[in-house]
Amino acid sequence: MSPTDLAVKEQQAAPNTQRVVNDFSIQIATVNGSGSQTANMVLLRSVLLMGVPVSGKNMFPSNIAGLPTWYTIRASKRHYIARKKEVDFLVAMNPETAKEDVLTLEPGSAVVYDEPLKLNTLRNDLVFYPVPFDTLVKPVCPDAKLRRLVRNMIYPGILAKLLGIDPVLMEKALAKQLGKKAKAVVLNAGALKAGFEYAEATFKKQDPYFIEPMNETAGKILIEGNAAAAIGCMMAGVTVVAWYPITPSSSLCESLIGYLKKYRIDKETGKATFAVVQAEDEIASLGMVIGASWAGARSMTATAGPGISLMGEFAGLAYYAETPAVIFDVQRVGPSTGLPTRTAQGDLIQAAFLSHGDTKHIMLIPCSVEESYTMAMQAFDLAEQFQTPIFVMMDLDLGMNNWMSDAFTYPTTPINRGKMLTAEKLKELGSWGRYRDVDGDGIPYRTIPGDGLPAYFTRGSGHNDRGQYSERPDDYVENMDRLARKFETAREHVPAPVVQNNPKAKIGLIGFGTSHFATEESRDQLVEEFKVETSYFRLRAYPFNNQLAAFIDAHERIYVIEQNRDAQMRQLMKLELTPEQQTKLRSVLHYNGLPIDARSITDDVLAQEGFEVAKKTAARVSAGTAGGE
Amino acid sequence: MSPTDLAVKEQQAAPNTQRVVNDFSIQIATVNGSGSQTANMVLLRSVLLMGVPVSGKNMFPSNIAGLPTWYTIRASKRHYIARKKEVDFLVAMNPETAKEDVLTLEPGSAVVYDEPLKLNTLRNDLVFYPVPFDTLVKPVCPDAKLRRLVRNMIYPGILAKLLGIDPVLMEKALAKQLGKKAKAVVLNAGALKAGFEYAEATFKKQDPYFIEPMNETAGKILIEGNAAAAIGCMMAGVTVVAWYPITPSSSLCESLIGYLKKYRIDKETGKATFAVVQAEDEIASLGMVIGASWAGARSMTATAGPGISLMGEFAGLAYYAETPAVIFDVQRVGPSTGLPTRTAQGDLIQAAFLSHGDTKHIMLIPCSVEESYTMAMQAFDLAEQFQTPIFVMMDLDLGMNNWMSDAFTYPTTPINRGKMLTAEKLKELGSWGRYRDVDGDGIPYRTIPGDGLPAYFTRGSGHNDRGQYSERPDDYVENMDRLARKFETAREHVPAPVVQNNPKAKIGLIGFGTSHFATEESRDQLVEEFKVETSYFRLRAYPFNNQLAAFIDAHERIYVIEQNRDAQMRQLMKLELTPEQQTKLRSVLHYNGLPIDARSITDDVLAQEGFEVAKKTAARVSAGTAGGE
Amino acid sequence: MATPLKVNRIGLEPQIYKGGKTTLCAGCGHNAISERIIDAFYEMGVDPSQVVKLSGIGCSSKSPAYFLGSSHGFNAVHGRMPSVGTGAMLANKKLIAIGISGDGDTGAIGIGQFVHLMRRNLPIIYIIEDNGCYGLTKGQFSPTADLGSRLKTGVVNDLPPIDTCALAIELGATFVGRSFSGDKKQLLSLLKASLSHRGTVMLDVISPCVTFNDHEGSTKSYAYAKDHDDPVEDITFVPFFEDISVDYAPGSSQEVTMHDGSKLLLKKLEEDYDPTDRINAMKRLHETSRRGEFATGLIYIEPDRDDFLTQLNVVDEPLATLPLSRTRPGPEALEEIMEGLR
Amino acid sequence: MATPLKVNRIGLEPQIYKGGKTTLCAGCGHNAISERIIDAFYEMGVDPSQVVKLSGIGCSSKSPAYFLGSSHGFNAVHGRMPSVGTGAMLANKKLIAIGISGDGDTGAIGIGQFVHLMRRNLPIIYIIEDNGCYGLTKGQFSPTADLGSRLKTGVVNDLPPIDTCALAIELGATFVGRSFSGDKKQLLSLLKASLSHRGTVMLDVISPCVTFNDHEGSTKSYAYAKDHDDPVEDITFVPFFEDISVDYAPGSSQEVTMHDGSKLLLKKLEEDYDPTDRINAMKRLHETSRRGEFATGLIYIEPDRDDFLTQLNVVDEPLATLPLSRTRPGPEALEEIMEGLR
Ligand SMILES: Cc1ncc(C[n+]2csc(CCOP(=O)(O)OP(=O)(O)O)c2C)c(N)n1
Ligand SMILES: Cc1ncc(C[n+]2csc(CCOP(=O)(O)OP(=O)(O)O)c2C)c(N)n1
Ligand code: SF4
Ligand code: SF4
Ligand SMILES: [Mg+2]
Ligand SMILES: [Mg+2]
Repeated sequence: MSPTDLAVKEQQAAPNTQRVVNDFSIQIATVNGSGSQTANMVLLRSVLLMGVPVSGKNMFPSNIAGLPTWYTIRASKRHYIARKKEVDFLVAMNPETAKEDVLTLEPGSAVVYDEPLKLNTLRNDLVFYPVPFDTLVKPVCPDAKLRRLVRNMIYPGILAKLLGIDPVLMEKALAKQLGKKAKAVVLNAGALKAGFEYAEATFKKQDPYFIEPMNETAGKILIEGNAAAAIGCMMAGVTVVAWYPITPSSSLCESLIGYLKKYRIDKETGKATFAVVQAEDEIASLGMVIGASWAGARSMTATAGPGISLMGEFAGLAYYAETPAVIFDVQRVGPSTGLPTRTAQGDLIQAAFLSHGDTKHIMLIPCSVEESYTMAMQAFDLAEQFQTPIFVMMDLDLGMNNWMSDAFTYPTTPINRGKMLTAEKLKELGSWGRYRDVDGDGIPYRTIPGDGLPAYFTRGSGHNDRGQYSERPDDYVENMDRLARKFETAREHVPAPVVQNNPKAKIGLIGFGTSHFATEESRDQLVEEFKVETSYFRLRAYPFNNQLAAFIDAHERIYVIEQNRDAQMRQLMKLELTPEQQTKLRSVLHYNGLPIDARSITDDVLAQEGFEVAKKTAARVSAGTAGGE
Repeated sequence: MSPTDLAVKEQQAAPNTQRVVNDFSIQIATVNGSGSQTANMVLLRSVLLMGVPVSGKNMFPSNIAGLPTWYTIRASKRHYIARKKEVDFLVAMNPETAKEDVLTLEPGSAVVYDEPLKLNTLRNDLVFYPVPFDTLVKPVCPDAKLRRLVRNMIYPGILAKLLGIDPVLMEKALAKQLGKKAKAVVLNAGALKAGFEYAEATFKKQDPYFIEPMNETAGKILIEGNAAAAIGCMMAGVTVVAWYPITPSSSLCESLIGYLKKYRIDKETGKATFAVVQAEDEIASLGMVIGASWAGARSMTATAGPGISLMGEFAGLAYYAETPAVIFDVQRVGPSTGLPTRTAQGDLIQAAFLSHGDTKHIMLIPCSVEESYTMAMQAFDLAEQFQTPIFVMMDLDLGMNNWMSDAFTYPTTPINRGKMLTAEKLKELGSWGRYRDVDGDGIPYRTIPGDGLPAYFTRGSGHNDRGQYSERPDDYVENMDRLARKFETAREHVPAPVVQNNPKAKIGLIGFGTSHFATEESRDQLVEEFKVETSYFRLRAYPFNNQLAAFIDAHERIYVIEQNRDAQMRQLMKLELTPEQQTKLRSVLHYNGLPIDARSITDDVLAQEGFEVAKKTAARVSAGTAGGE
Repeated sequence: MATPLKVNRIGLEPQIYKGGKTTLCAGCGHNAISERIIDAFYEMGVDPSQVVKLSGIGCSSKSPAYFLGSSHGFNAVHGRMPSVGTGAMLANKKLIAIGISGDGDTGAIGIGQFVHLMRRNLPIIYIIEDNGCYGLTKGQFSPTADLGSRLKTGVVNDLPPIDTCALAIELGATFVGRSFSGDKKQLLSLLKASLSHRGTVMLDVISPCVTFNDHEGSTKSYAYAKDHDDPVEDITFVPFFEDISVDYAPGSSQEVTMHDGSKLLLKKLEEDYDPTDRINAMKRLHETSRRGEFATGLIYIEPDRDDFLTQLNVVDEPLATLPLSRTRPGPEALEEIMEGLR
Repeated sequence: MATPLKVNRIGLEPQIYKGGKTTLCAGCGHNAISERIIDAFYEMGVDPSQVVKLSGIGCSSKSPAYFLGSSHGFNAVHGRMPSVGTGAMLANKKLIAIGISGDGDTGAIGIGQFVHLMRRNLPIIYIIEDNGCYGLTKGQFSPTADLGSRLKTGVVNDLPPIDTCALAIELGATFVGRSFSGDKKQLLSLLKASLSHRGTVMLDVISPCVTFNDHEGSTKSYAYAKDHDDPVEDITFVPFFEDISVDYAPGSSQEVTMHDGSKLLLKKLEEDYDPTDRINAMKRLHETSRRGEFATGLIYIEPDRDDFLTQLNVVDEPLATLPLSRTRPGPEALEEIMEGLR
């Protein structure tokens, strides 16, 4: 079956006569800095409150105001929360992009637009709903200065009516969004109402899209991955945070600051059980984290690719001097400054081998907001257990988009501070050497300044197992071999993969991070539309454990799904797999800066499986052409 | 045949009765900062002047004065210039290490030592020559302040007599070494003479080691790789140099400065045709190189691992904005500060993938001083042809040790400045886009400021083929795919490997950089001592070209010889080879900070070939135990 | 100031000096500075093909795309523009370099390169578009934020600000000024004078961020800047190609002759001020900031110290385009070197 | 200065304050500084188990291995000691931090972190062992090399030096001094006073490199330092635990009371000098260096500005060892957050 057939099929499946319920995507095209963000969040949450699984993706430019932004809201009764490539319902508010936005729509889609744009003249295979926003906003918002912002709260009202979203729930969503700002609530509620009533009075429903109440979202939360990770850091007992602002990681530290101020101030003294420093740059950030960890604090920083590239020297010091450090890399599109507001998984190799000499690092790779929360906690434990930097590899899609999730559960275990020397242990050991491997796992015992236990001299230069300066070849080799041993030990301690073995499957998919949700959806497409059965192996950390080899052995062909150009994870695998295993590896690569979607994976896999579908590149470029996609 | 047998055999091969001519190594153990460097150079050059192939290796500490240093001089009628592990003739001047130095000698070795050290009591299977240096130096050097230095010029005199080096040639070597410093020449000549005469009067030759005249070094030069590279840079027409001092790369820029001041000052004006800046750090160094290259200069920097780790962000900018840059990485032992005065090949992976995002770099890997010279020139051409950074991967052994070599030949070709747009070309193209691939090789045309041709805006952020800012997915993907194409083009333009296919060989050795000379010697050992035939593939650049696969296919087992822990080059190969090819790969790793030697390779290969020899680790640690080795 | 004529002294129209459409916020101080730069280069008749525009990363650093569209530009990485600019000038000493940075780009990650740029007296016009915050990353405090300045979020800055002018003077910059994006006349005079100076020009221009730092309580807002601007003198710049003679009552003003023969006429205001006196320049800066004000105008000038390229004694032609005949020594040179190694 | 007794006020012997055998050149100024540090910590009775020694890379940065052998030390990477030291102090505010750097480590690669350390007034004693060159890499000029200073190779420095003291004062350090490794008395007094100061102490100590920069023509040689040292006052330090009362003729001296109650008695020399006057401190530094001399002694002090940890308002106990009960909020907190997200 070819994708053209497929396209046709889809279309027939949704002729304007037949209702499409809780399974479509809405795209709102606006200008950034126009306050549309609030309107979009209200729309998003109102769908959630309707009990319908929902997700939102923000495609915004790398400037502060005045450039095109697209926000996509996807309602999915089947709980698909990955990006959906096709837009079913467009809200066109931005004159600059309106034309291209409309022209790239699938036939049968619906368009709410700002009347003066006259978009209805562009095509006749779409449903158009023109709205005179400027006229509507005047009575609602007497204060002309505020209109620009309030204006955008009209379209949620319009959509509430057209899609059948309960206006009461939408007002509830609005209240939630604006919190205490009473005046703002009144103003915007007015705008919602105006929109709703205008639609009621003016439009006859012609499109097939409906939101109908479900009971699928009880207790669910909406949260960005960065905020989720921040909560994890706080629960891990982080005490020292050093950071330097950079998109898309800034909001991780900024939300952390918010939580810490709220929950980590000593009642009695009013003093902080944490220290957060906005450092002068990323080099200083990591330096502070290393100094703090060395002195016994649980310490972290968060950055993006450019920051990682600056941290090379310090990362090598932490590896070799064996100080803990937690580093969040919220990945964006590189190389260099690249596309700062687009998503990618392109820093894997750089992080894994960050710094010169024989340096290697541990990476954790959360796929969801929930894992952002749990892995943040694990990262601090692992950093202290292994006395080495832990890189938590998130990405912009995960970190800055709003994800629906179950509420997070409170940690049931205490934290693990690793091998801290104690007076008892010292007595038991008799003598202590900072870099001595007494347990055979490559992990030595450490002391911290002020603990009254034996002090040692920490250095990035050659040292023996007592931490003394040494240029002796034997000391160097023994220490390096121990470090390699320590890295081996890590394999079985990092988060294990999540494996879904499908006995009927010849094909195995390997995904990680935010590719997860698109992958799950793609698996459904593959089996439902093409009877292609797949197993699924979700990687959660580097170095890999032995389950990877087992999974590959159990399948004929393996597709490694990544959001980068160079198949970086597959390359890391090649370094460890047997040749037989490697022959099975194929790549599904998506790297245009937009979150990966199920259809792109499906098409790519099908093409490589020999199904008659358009070339991969074609697919990629098509994913490309609409800047507004 | 086991290495123990072997050891025995060697010993028998050299019983005290039988002369060992022009095939042994001398180790001089002194304290750094004691002027022994001059004495060692005089000894080294005098052997060269005897017509005997020779090489010298300096094992020095990472401080300025007062710590143990070992200098090894190897005479080899068979032109072996790699390090020889075993010491045949020891000159023990350093009380601190004398004992261990003597205890680690093979039976039958000879020892010249400072009488007060009474080393002769330590063993009875060595030949001892005690020398009262302090008594000898007094008459020679009335000025007490100078004695500490002059004292060391006595041992070359002693050795001249004991080994049969023509004292006249040694004086010639001295003159060469001290150049115009007449007073110093007289003083030191006196010391040489005193040593020679003392030995003549005192010692009866008991050891088997002799230097006899040969005619193997006519026209040969002695030079450090850093100086050789510097000459290459000057001949390449380098115009802007920005650097920051770091061992072992400093002497590259420092000798370059010397050459430029001598040969690149305009006769008429007395002004410089170059600019050299000692920058504030490595980040600034590369920034200046990028700015200069962007503006059309041939620009370079030189550094070591820690500097490379700091250059990550700028390296990514140069890759993505496509500015030329030549970066010499004179590798030392990492991670972190590591062993700054020891050698390694440990920065390969870091350099190949330096920076976040999908960044890749070209590496050139010279094995000799001659290639340091030629590849320096190639680096500038390639940097401009491919408009990308070129990393020249040298190491401390190559850069800072003195190597015997044929004289360098003058470049026969003009320089290649790559695709610089010209008025004609512009007319021919009609329109020009800075990042447009008009030739299908992924390489665009560039203009430079001030050339009067169309200007463009250079940026590390997303851009289309005209260099305009773009966040469009399609622009991004097209540009990234072109960059990948450009990298593919590079494969056939970087220096090709040097291959010695041996039809009788089932085994292939792959070596690169300074492992070359030890590898060649090991091949002789393998065939002569064990009848093990080998072919040899010497890598000279990354990315690899198709000859690599061909070589591997032609052999049953491949040994990749590297001076790092993690088999970094083998890992880079794995990324490109077919699984079948990979199954053939094995590693020979040497990473104790000392230059790799033939015997270590031979033993390691034999062990893996199933010969009955000591375990690899054992071998490694043995290479390790003698700090003085 | 003479309002732009149809064409300038080298026969180019104003249009040529314009750049791409700005993507900065409406009302951003940075846009006003871009306009002044366009005016200055037009009025001074600078050949755009010989200009290089450099910047780091930030809203401010985006602005070189919005002026002098026919000149080469390099939007480098965050805080590292000084090194890239240095390289460019080493490659081609004939170029006229203008670098645009922000207070974060310069004061935070870039302070190291800034320090060393100032020391070298490289011929470059270095402009800090100073809004006391990180605009592009949504308004966090930068190191030039004043003690006690307040963010919209209520957070108060409790670290002392870096006074980039005092720093530049301390480190050896030879032309140091401060201005305000809203002061057209003063800023334009300083910019035109900059084009006549041979050496490092450092201009700190208060340039309010209307989106994140223009509120009550900010000390980098338009309102605050207007009220606390304390000019050290009244500047009139007379380019070498115009012979207007301005005369003041004797003693009431000071005349400084620039590298290219242009003149700066500095009319004294209430307090006497001599911008060639380094120590007092620092003193004035400190005293003014103590009062919570900021001194503007030409703070310090040393018209004739050798610039970096003169110190390096490089040939007069651009190194970038020297023929091989001048950059590759002959065979005899190589032979001489080889002989020395035998 | 009282010569060391058998044990100090906390009952420890001098031996405990010693370090490993130096691997620096015989006669290196750095060794003399290490000795003064040993004396100061012994005499002040500082508990070595609460001290952290920090450094970057360089001969100078090696020296922490040669004093206070029973304290933790961290020889970090080149030029980045300030950030590592900041982290350590954030983790445990009870620690006493002493950082050793070189003029290259601080002035070149490390100037950025230096600038920001000074701004924060972190409690740390930051010492620059200043020899005007890169000793460990064999003597290249550093950014503190004076104009016209000559290397053994004959190369002359033509860049203006960075005056780290002026810079530190400009940036907000609260205790800034300069001394000479050869001036035992002055250096020891400054070091002991440093231990009584709460905030950033920046001491630039001229420390000749006998191997690469102690020759005629160097302005950082022993000879030059001896001849051009210009003390701003005569210092007597009286620790809080000794109640010696020194009295001078009224007006002939100034008394400064330190954070811990110790006293600094500053006897005036020919010229009046008030180390609490920031602007004049800068002025004095500039004037002295203009004369080719360098002012030594306590250049500037601000005894009671809040230090960084106070500003951050962290709890009194070390953050490093807070129990989980105080660093992990309870389930109700998480539930509250979750509710907010529904
Ligand atoms: C290495 C690196 N770190 C962080 C960032 C994120 N970043 C972009 S602009 C900016 C600060 C800009 O502030 P400023 O220089 O004052 O410019 P403004 O936007 O205020 O004009 C930061 C931190 C980056 N691009 N690169
Ligand atoms: C990133 C990095 N660059 C360069 C070096 C080489 N290096 C070691 S010490 C040093 C300079 C030391 O000078 P200074 O700080 O003045 O110390 P001194 O030896 O003079 O006491 C340099 C450049 C390094 N270790 N790391
Ligand atoms: S955010 Fe601030 S600095 Fe950036 S463009 Fe807008 S107003 Fe200007
Ligand atoms: S080289 Fe100079 S700085 Fe280094 S130890 Fe020797 S004398 Fe001291
Ligand atoms: Mg700013
Ligand atoms: Mg120094």
